[in-house]
Order: sequence, then structure tokens, then C-alpha cells
Amino acid sequence: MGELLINNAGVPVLAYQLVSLIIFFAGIYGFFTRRNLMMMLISVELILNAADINFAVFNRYLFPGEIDGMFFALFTIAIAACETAVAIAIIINVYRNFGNAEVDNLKKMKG
Amino acid sequence: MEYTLFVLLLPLASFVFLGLLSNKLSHKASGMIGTASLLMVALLSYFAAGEYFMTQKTGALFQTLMPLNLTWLNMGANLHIDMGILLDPISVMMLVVISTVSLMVHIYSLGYMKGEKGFQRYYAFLSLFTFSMMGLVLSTNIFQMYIFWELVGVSSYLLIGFYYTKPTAVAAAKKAFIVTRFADMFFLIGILVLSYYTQTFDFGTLTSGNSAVFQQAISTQFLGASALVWAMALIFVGGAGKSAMFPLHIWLPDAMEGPTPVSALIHAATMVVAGVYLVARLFPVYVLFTPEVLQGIAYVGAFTSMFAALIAIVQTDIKRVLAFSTISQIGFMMVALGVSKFEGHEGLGYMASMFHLFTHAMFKALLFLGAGSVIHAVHSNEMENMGGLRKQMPITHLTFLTACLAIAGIPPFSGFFSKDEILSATYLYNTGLGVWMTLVAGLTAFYMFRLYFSIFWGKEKQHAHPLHESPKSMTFPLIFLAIPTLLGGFIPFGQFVTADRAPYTIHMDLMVAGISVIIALVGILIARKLYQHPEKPVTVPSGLKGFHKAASHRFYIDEIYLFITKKILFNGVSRAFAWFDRHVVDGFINGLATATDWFSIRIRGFQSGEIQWYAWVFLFGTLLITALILFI
Amino acid sequence: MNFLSLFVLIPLLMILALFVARSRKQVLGIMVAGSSMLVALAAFLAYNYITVRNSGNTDPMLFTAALSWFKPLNIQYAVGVDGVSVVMLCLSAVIVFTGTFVSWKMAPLTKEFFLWFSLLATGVFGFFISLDLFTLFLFYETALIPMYLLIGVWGSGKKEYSAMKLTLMLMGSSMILLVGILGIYFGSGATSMHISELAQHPMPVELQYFFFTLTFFGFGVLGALFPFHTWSPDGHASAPTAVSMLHAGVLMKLGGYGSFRVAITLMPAAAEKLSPIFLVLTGIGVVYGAFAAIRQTDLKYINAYSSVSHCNLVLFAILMLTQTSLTGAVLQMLSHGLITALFFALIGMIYGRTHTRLITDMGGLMKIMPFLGASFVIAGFSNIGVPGFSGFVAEMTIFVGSFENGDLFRRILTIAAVTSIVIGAVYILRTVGKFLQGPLQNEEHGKLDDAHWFERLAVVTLIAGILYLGSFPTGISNMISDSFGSLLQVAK
Amino acid sequence: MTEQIIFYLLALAITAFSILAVTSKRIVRSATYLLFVLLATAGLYMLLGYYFLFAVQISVYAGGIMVLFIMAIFLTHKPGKDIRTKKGWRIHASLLLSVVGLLFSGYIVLNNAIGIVQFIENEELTMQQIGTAMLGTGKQQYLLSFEMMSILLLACIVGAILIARKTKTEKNESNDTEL
Repeated sequence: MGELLINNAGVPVLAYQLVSLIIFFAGIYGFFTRRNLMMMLISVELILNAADINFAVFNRYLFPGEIDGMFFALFTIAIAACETAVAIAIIINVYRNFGNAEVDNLKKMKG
Repeated sequence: MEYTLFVLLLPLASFVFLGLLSNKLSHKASGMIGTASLLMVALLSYFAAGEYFMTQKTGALFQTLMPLNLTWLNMGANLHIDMGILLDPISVMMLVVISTVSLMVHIYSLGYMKGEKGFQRYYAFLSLFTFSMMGLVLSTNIFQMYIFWELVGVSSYLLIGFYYTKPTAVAAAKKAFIVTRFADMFFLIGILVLSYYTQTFDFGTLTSGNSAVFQQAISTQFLGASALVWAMALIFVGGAGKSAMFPLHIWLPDAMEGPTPVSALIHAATMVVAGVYLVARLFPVYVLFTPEVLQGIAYVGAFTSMFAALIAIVQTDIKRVLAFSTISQIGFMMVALGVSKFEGHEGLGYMASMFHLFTHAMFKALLFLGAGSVIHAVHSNEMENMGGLRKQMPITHLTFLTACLAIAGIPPFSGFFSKDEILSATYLYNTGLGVWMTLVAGLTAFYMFRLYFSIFWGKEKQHAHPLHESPKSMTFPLIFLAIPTLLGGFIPFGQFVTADRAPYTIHMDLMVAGISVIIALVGILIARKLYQHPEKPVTVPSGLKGFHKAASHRFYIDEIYLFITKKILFNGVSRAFAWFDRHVVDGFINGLATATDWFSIRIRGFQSGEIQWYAWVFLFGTLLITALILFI
Repeated sequence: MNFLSLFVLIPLLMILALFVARSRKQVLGIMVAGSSMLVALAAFLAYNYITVRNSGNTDPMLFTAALSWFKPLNIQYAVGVDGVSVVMLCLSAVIVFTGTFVSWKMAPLTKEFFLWFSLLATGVFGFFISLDLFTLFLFYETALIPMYLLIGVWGSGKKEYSAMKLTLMLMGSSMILLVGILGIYFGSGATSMHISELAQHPMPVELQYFFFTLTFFGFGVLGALFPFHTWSPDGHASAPTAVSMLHAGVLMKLGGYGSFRVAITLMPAAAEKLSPIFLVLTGIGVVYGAFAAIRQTDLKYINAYSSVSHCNLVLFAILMLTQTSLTGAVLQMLSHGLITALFFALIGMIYGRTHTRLITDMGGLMKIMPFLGASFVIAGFSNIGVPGFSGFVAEMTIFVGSFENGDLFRRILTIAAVTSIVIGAVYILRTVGKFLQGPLQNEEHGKLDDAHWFERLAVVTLIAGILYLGSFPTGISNMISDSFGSLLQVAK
Repeated sequence: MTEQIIFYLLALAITAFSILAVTSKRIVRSATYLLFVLLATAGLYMLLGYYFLFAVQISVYAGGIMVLFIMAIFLTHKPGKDIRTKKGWRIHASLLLSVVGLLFSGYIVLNNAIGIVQFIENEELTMQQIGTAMLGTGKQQYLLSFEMMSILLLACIVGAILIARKTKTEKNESNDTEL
């Protein structure tokens, strides 16, 4: 087990995976606990980033001759950019309407 | 004799015409149109009667004619309701009676109703009533009769409620309609039962005396009696309702709220004898196949006549006295039918009943019109406001006296003959019943002369304005009706109308006649002694106080009805139903809705609207499902 | 395309035209033109039908046409009429026509009101001409859904509650109905949902029991089957006048029509077997509705409960399964449609003047508005089956027909149902006595006016229909009765 | 060996900063920690030999997106103010679920461990190859995705402008308008 985490030959896949898992769950935690929309967006970015790492790593280790994983990572970064732009526009709008940028304002879906 | 169709069409046309144009026509014009059409109807009827009784006789028997019979509505393979005209001795006789009385009432109303609001409407309704009544007597089948039976009820409702702004009139009209409709329901059920087993509505088939028609009806038993007995008894209940037999008589006294000429036409002469006519129409069935029902009819009639006579003694409203007298007299007719057999001398009762129907129509109409004349002058129905009117109103007085003598059964007035026949028939049947009916005859004489003396004798009362005789349009009918009242008894009725259609010569039973005349005279004398000088108040003997009180309250029958209908049916059952509907049936549906609502309120906490909470649950679920897939 | 499709096309065209209508005048013009065309079309149809029948054509359905619009399940747009459909179409046309005139002063949102009204009419007409079960169901739903808006938006009183209740109950029942219809289709193994084809593929009896119950129940709720009638008093009381007319006059008839066209025709064996259960329910409904009407003080509630009683009588007669009783049922649908429409029209007009529907708040109105008063009395008399009016013909046919069914149990039920004619008299006369007769109760009412021309037109049209049916019933009765000959042979 | 050391340093940094990013009370700090995470991730790409990805990560993420973030934060927040978090029980629940999720996922990952410890060095992708891949339609070529991305970007630009734009009417009733 141990050599799958730390190995003289190189960096094992498992190590990358664990790093991405940590980022991912940190993002999830942030998403759950933060009221501020900006903070939630930051958490979402963390989650996306975790996914990107996995794409790149799997491509490199498991499918050496190919490029799909890298391109997925690339596209994801682009999508993240779009998403951020729109999200920020919305957040600014929320702020304009409510005087703050907190998610508790948005409760139209409450039953 | 197809022209008899016009007897129906003319009043109908006049009704439609007056009804549609009521606001456009003047009072006078509408009265004239109504009266003119009725005059033509009356002439046609007399002509038809003449032609029928002169020519339509094959051998010794009168024929049944059906100049017109069209299918109106098909009901299955065999049953169909027809609309047609049936002419036989009783229907022709009824034609004469109805058209005569109706014409007189039309003429009379020209004076009596003068200046009333809704005069046109009044004449329209009168025409409608005449049409319905004519249709009823001319029916060729029992369903046609039922149709016109209902129409008669409707026109009666409309006429009783003529003064529709008066709550008592509205209530009386309602009561009359509902009580008779209640009885009609039994009539209808009777028709249903009868028609199911015989597969016909037609009077011709039903009254042919052919037992094959009733084979199935007799052989089917239900609750201890044959279906035919049930059917005929139920049909009689319908007749009893229209003819105000006990215990369905309660509507008739109240119906006096209508205009007096209406009472004369509907509630004395024509509509109320429809029940008698119905029994007479189906008489062959009753007498040949269900004698037990006929016996019941006799007892109901006997009881009713005594019952009504007792109440009539203590009434103070003159129209009510007459109303109860009518009930009592119809009881006579029913008894006569009930005790009758089919053929020859045994069939005397049938003839007597029809005879009495005829004479009664004339003198009772006369009495009512006379009473109307008095009311017109005095503006009150109560006896205590009247007295000594014989000087101011000589014509009314004389004609009224004629009618009183007729109803009391004093020779040679018409009532004597017909009543005598009835008494003879009852004695023939059963002496006890004969004695009972003789007593009723005595009571009749007593209460009628109580009425007569109270109105026309005694001290004159103070009135707001001087009294005077009624106008000619009102006195003419009085005089006209006095003629048959005086002379009607000499018509050889047995030659025309008998149960088996064979002519029958009336034999006066001197014994019975003597007794009845003596009893009547005694009644008159007592009445004279008590009421000729009513300034001396009549004291009720202490032994009869209780009776007096009960009779004044009409033996509390109305109260019993009120209790049953108002308290139990409408307040109890109906309220219970309404409550049940709102709370149980609807409550169930609403409960379903409420339960859904309650449940959704309980679970709506999950829909907090917080995206993070949703995400939390989502992740939780994902992990759970993954775990389940992995470990199970 | 045969001319029956015009019954659906005309209302659809009316809807299209209403979309572009700009003014109130145009809206009314479109409605009057359209509904007159429908009446003319109905008359044309009746004339054609009688001509074809007289020429000796004895096909069960005339003027048939079919067009498959959903191949996988072979769902067709199939049309065709028999005597029953013809009279129901005539009834619907007359009521749409009079409903238009009754809503002459409808405001606000006149255009939208008539839009939904026309959609409702589309559904109704489509229902009566359809022979394909699925299309039938589709039109049925089309007729139901506009009700929600019509009541919810233009209604009065607790309209939201009523609209919700009505829609939910009817939707619930049509859900059950859909199960029944699909069950019939799959159970019978037919290749299409065309009624005549389904009739040739009778189902196994055990399946019939189940699906008959579902189908009859599904249609029955719309026909105010006791105890699922409570949507009707609330719905009718809250609905605007024309909608009450159309709903009580025509839409409730969809239930009766459907239950014999689908439930009885396709599953005669189950109908014979299960009818006692439903007969008891409908029998109770007949008497119960009448009794409940006695206690009501709101004119619309009185008529609504009276409708419950009469509509139960329709179902009652259908379940009696004799030719005469079925004829009576259709006559009763026709008669009750006209009468109840007349009632609701009059109540609407009176309410529009007095602004109250409580009979205890009114009195002596006969003197103030003789035309409306007299018409109300006529409606009342027809309602309680006075001869000369349609109610009598219908009820008597039902009673005689029900009695023809030799079963003692059914006959006792028939006698129980006969009592409704007395109870009917009680509530009608009570109502008339309270608010039309007697002294004037409210001085304010003394200044009110009688009917306007458009109101008179509607009322006179309906009364003419009632009188015609009541006085000369032979032709219509025979036309209906002939349509049942073949049906009952199948049942035997 | 250098490689391993660099990786573990980066891993340590990523772990620390990502946790800090989601727990910090100050939003600007959070954003900064996020920047560090992103930069460290870029480092990982470098380690993996994806230089182009490294460049994109730095320029788009750490450069472009972070600027947007900072701008937005300045627009919507008063500096120096603590941001609020959820109530206590919610934090505990979230923490619990995150940790459970982490352990659970880690368990799965470890149980299905991929035994590769070293990747095969390939030739670095040239820009030309990347460009061809982006604009070709053959195997492993992504014109469709690329074009979709461009449309998405366009839509986002328009959307963002529309959403964030201040309309005149909005100005008047900005107080009572709900989203």
C-alpha cells in the first residue's frame, strides 16, 4: 500500500487522486457551509479544479499516447470561465437588489 | 262526431291567445273572448250530448265512440300513449256538466272579478282549466287521463294562487298542488303496475270485462294481494286525492283562498269529482275483478262524508262550510259507486252516483256562486258579519234557498232524487251503511240551513256602505243554475247512464225516501230554531264542548299533516339530507383534500429553498446509493 | 372529410376569429354568427338524418368517416352519429346559442371568456360525434379543462374553491375512466379503439366486471352519480350563468351519454350483472337530491340539487337496460338540458338585477318582472314534470321503461324514484312561493326592469324547445328508440 | 527524486490552501487561497508534462478568473468585514458529510488502486498539434467541442451583460424588485 503512495520510481496515480479528492471535498464543504455567493463560487471552482486534475492525470498515466483527457481539462477551464462570468453577473444583480450577496435571499423555491 | 275535438281546441286556443296577449288586451275584450269561446264549447257540448243520446244506440246499449285517437308517445313494443276523444254516456254527461258550470262561471266572473288586476290572466287560466278538464273526461286511455289529471292540478294551482301577493293564497295553492300530487304519485304507480301486467293503457281494452287481459295481473301476488288489487287500490288513491277523500281532503278547505267563482268551478262542480269519474271510468275493472277495493272505496266514502259533515257544522267561514259540504257530498258519490254492482237493479249505485254528480255540480255551483254574491256585497267570508240579507239580495236569497233545499234532499228539488237513489243503493248493500248515510243526509240538511239562516235571516248587521243585489252578470248564472237545481231530478237519468249501459227505470223506494225526507226536515227545523234568530247566541251543550272544539280544528288532521311534513319530512329528513350532503359526502371529499394538504405541509420543510441543503441531501443520497450498490 | 367535422371546425374557427377580434362588438358578432351556424348545422344534421333513415338505411351509425392520426395504437379520428347523438348535438347547439345571448353583458375579459366558452363547445361537440374511444376521451378532457378557468375567473362566491373542487373531482374520475378505456382496448384485443370494432370483440366477463365499474364510475361522476355529486352544487353555484347552463345542460350529459355509449354498449354482460349496485346509488341520488334541494335557500343551489336528482335519474334509467328506459334516459338528458339551462339563465338574469340569489331576500318579484317570473314558473313546472312540458315525457318514459324490467328489486327502486316527482313539487313550489309570489319584500326591487331583448330571445328559444318536446314527442322519441334496437340485441 | 519532492510540496500546499479557502472568514483571503490552489494545480500539470495546460491554468484561471473574482468581491463587499456562515448544526452536518464522503471515496480509490507509479514520458505536444486537434474533425480532434465552446462563451458574454446591466426602470424600483 505504502509504495502506492510514496515511491521512488515516480509519483503514483493514487497520490494525485487523493489530492484531487481532498480539493473536491474541501470544495463541497465550502459549498455547504458558506452563505456568501462569492464563497460558494470559490468552492465550485475548487470542485472543478479537482476534476481537471483527474482528467490530466488519468490521461497521462493510463492512456499515454492520447490527448482526450487534456482537452477535457482545457474545455473545463473554458467552461469554468463562462460559468464564473455569468455567476458573477448574477451575484452582482443579487447584491444590487438585496444589498448583500447572500444565498438566503434566494428562497423562491421554498415550499 | 269529430267536431268534439273543438271542445278541446277552443279553450286551448283561448288560453294561448289570452296568455300571450294578456297585457295587450283590455279587461273587457279578454273577458268576452274567454266567455265567447266557452259559449261555443257549451253549445257544442249540448249538441254532442243530444246527438249522442239520440243516435248512438245499438239495440239497447249505448256505444263507445272514439272519433279520434292518435299515437302521442311510444313506450316499448306494446305500450303507447294515445291522445284521443272517447265518447260514452259518462263522458258526454261530464261534457255537459263542465261546459255548463264553466260557462256560468265565465259569465259570473265578468261581474265578480271586474277591475281585478290580472283579469286577462284569470280568464286565460279559466280556459286552461276548462281545456284540461275536458281532456280528462274525454280521455281514451288511462295515461291520457293522467296527463290531463296533472294539467287540471296545475290549473287549479294557478287559480287558487291567483291572488299571488297574498301569502295565504300562495300557501293554499301550494298545499293543494302538493297534496294532490302526492296522491297522483300513487295513481302513477298504479298505472305502472296495471300497464305492466296488462300491456295496455287503453280504456276500451281495460273496461271490456275480458278477464284474459288481467290474467297475469291477478295471478301475480305481492304482499298478500294480487297485483291487480294493488294497482286498482293505488289508482283509487289518486282519485281520492283529487276528490278530497279522507285523509287527503286537507287541501280543499284551504283552496277556498282562490276567487269564489274558481271555487265554484273547480272545487265544487268539476275537478273534485274527477276522482269519482275515475272510479266510474274503471268501474268494470273494480266491480268485476277487484270487489274488495270497491268495498274499501265505499267505506272511505262513508267515513269521509260523515267526517266532513261534522266539521261543516261548526265552521264559521261560509266558503269553508260549502267546502266541507262538497267533501261530504263526494263521499256520497263514492259510497254509491262502492256499493254498486254491475248489472240491472244491482247497478243502481253507479247510476245514482253519476246522477248525484250531475245534480250536485249544478246546485253546488249555485251555492258557491250565491255565496260569492254575498261575499261580493259584504266583503267578508265570516257568518258573523252577515244576517238579514234576504231583503237586500232577493235573487241571491231565492236561488240560494233553492240550492239549500236541493242539497238537503227535499222533494221535488233535484238533490232529493239523486240522494234518494244513493240511500236506496246503500240500504240494498248493507242496512248499517244505509242508516249511517241517512244520518249524514240529516246532518247535511242541518248545516246547510244553519248557513242559510245565518246569512239571510236574523238581525241585519252594520255595513260600511249600503248593500244591494249583485249586477246582472252575476245574477243571471244564479237563475240559470237554479233551473236544473229545481227540475234536474225529473231527468230520466237511468235511461242514459248506467253501469252496464242498459237503460234502467228508476223506482222510487218510498220507505227510504220517506225516512230521508223526515230526517232532513228534522235537521232543517233544528237549524231554524237555533239560527233563525241568531241574536240569541247558540250555546254549545257542555257534553259536546270537546267535540265542538275538535271539529272546529277539523279534528286536528291538518296539524298531524303539518307535523309529519314540516317537522319530520322537511325539517327532519330534508335537513338531515342537506347536513349529510354538506358534512359527510362533501366532508369526505374535503377531508381527502385536507389530508393531502396536511401531508404536503408536513413534507414541505424539505423544500426549504436553500440550494445548499438540496445539495447536501443530494450528496447524501449519492453516497448512500453508492454504498448500497457496493456493499449489498 | 364529412360534414360532421364542421361541428368541431366551427367552434375552432370561432376561437381563431376571437383571437383577432378587437372590439366587444366583433366578439359578440363572431359568437352570434358561430352559434347560429351551429344551430343551423344541427338542424341540417337532424333533417339529413331523418331523410336517410326514412329511406331505409338501418346502419347503426350514419355519416361515418375515420382518419387514423396515431398509427402505433391505431387511434382514429372517427365520426358518426345515431339518433342519440343527433339529439344531443341539437341540444348542445341550442344551449351554446342561448348561452351566448345570456352572456351578452359579460364583463370583464369578454373576449377571453368567449374563447374558453368556444373551447368548451368544441370539446362537447367533438365528444358527441366521436366514435373512437381515445378521441372521445380527448374531447371529453377538452370540455372539462376550460371549466376551471371559466369558474375560477368569471365566477362568483367562493369560486376558487368550487373551481378547484370541480376540476379535481372530474379529473380524478377521468383518470379512472382512462384506465377503463385502455382496459377495454387491451382487454378486448381489438386492433383499433373504434367503438363498433370494440363491440365486435367482447371481453371476457371477468374483465368486463372490472372495467365496467371503472368506466361507469368515470362517466358517472360527471353525471353526478351519488355520492360523487358534490362538485356540482358548488360548481354550478359559483359558475357564471352561461357556464352553468352549458355545464348542467350539456356537460353533465356527457356522463350519461358516455356511460351508455361506452360502458353499456361495450360491456353489456357486466352491465346486466353489476347494475343493481349502481341502481341503488342512483336511486338514492334521485330522492336524495330532491330532498336536499328542499333545504336550500340559494336559487342556484336549489337548481343544482335538482339537477343532481335528475341526472341520477338519467343514470338510473340507463341502468334499467330496457329500450324504453334508455329512450327515456336520452329524453331526460334532452329535457333536463333545456330545463336546467333555462333555470340557470333565469337565475342569472334575476341575480343580475337583484344582486342576491337567496330566496329569503326576495319576494313578490312576479309583479316586478312578469316575463322572468312567468318563465321561471314554466321552468319550474317543466322541472316537476307537468304534462305539456318536456320533463313529463322524459320522466314518464323512464318510469314506464324501468317498470318493464321484470325484476322485483328494480321495480321497487322505480317506485322509490317516482316519489321524486312529489318532492320536486315541494321544492319548486316553495321556491316560487317565496321569491316570486307574496308581497314585495325589498322596496329596492320595485324599480327593477324586466328582461331585455337578448334575454327574451334566449328564454323563448329554450321554452320553445321544452314545449315542442313536451307536446310533440313522437318523432324524437322514435328516433332515439330506434337507435337502441340493435344495442339491446347485442346485450341479449 | 526531485519530482517526488516537488509533488509532495505541491500536494501539501493544495491541501492546506484548499481547506483554508473554505474556512477563512475573510473573502479576499479565501480568494487568495483559491489562487494558491490554482497555482499549485498548475504546478501539478507541469509535473505531468502538460505545459500548455499549465499555461492555460495560469493565464485563464489564475489570471482571468481570479481577476473577475477580485473585481466582484470589491463590488459586493465592504472590505474588512467577516462573512457569515451557516448555523452551527449545518456546519457540523456538512463537515460530517464531507469527511464521510472523503473517507468513503478514498476507501473506494484505495481499494481499486491503479498500480501505476510512473508515467511514460511522451514528446511534448506542440502548439501545432494542439491547434490541429482543436480545428479538425477526425479522431481525437475537437472542432465540434471547440465551436460549441465558442458559442457558449458568446452566450455567456451576452448573458452576463444582460444580467448585470442596470436598466433604467430597475433603478426606480430597485428596492422592491425581487429576483
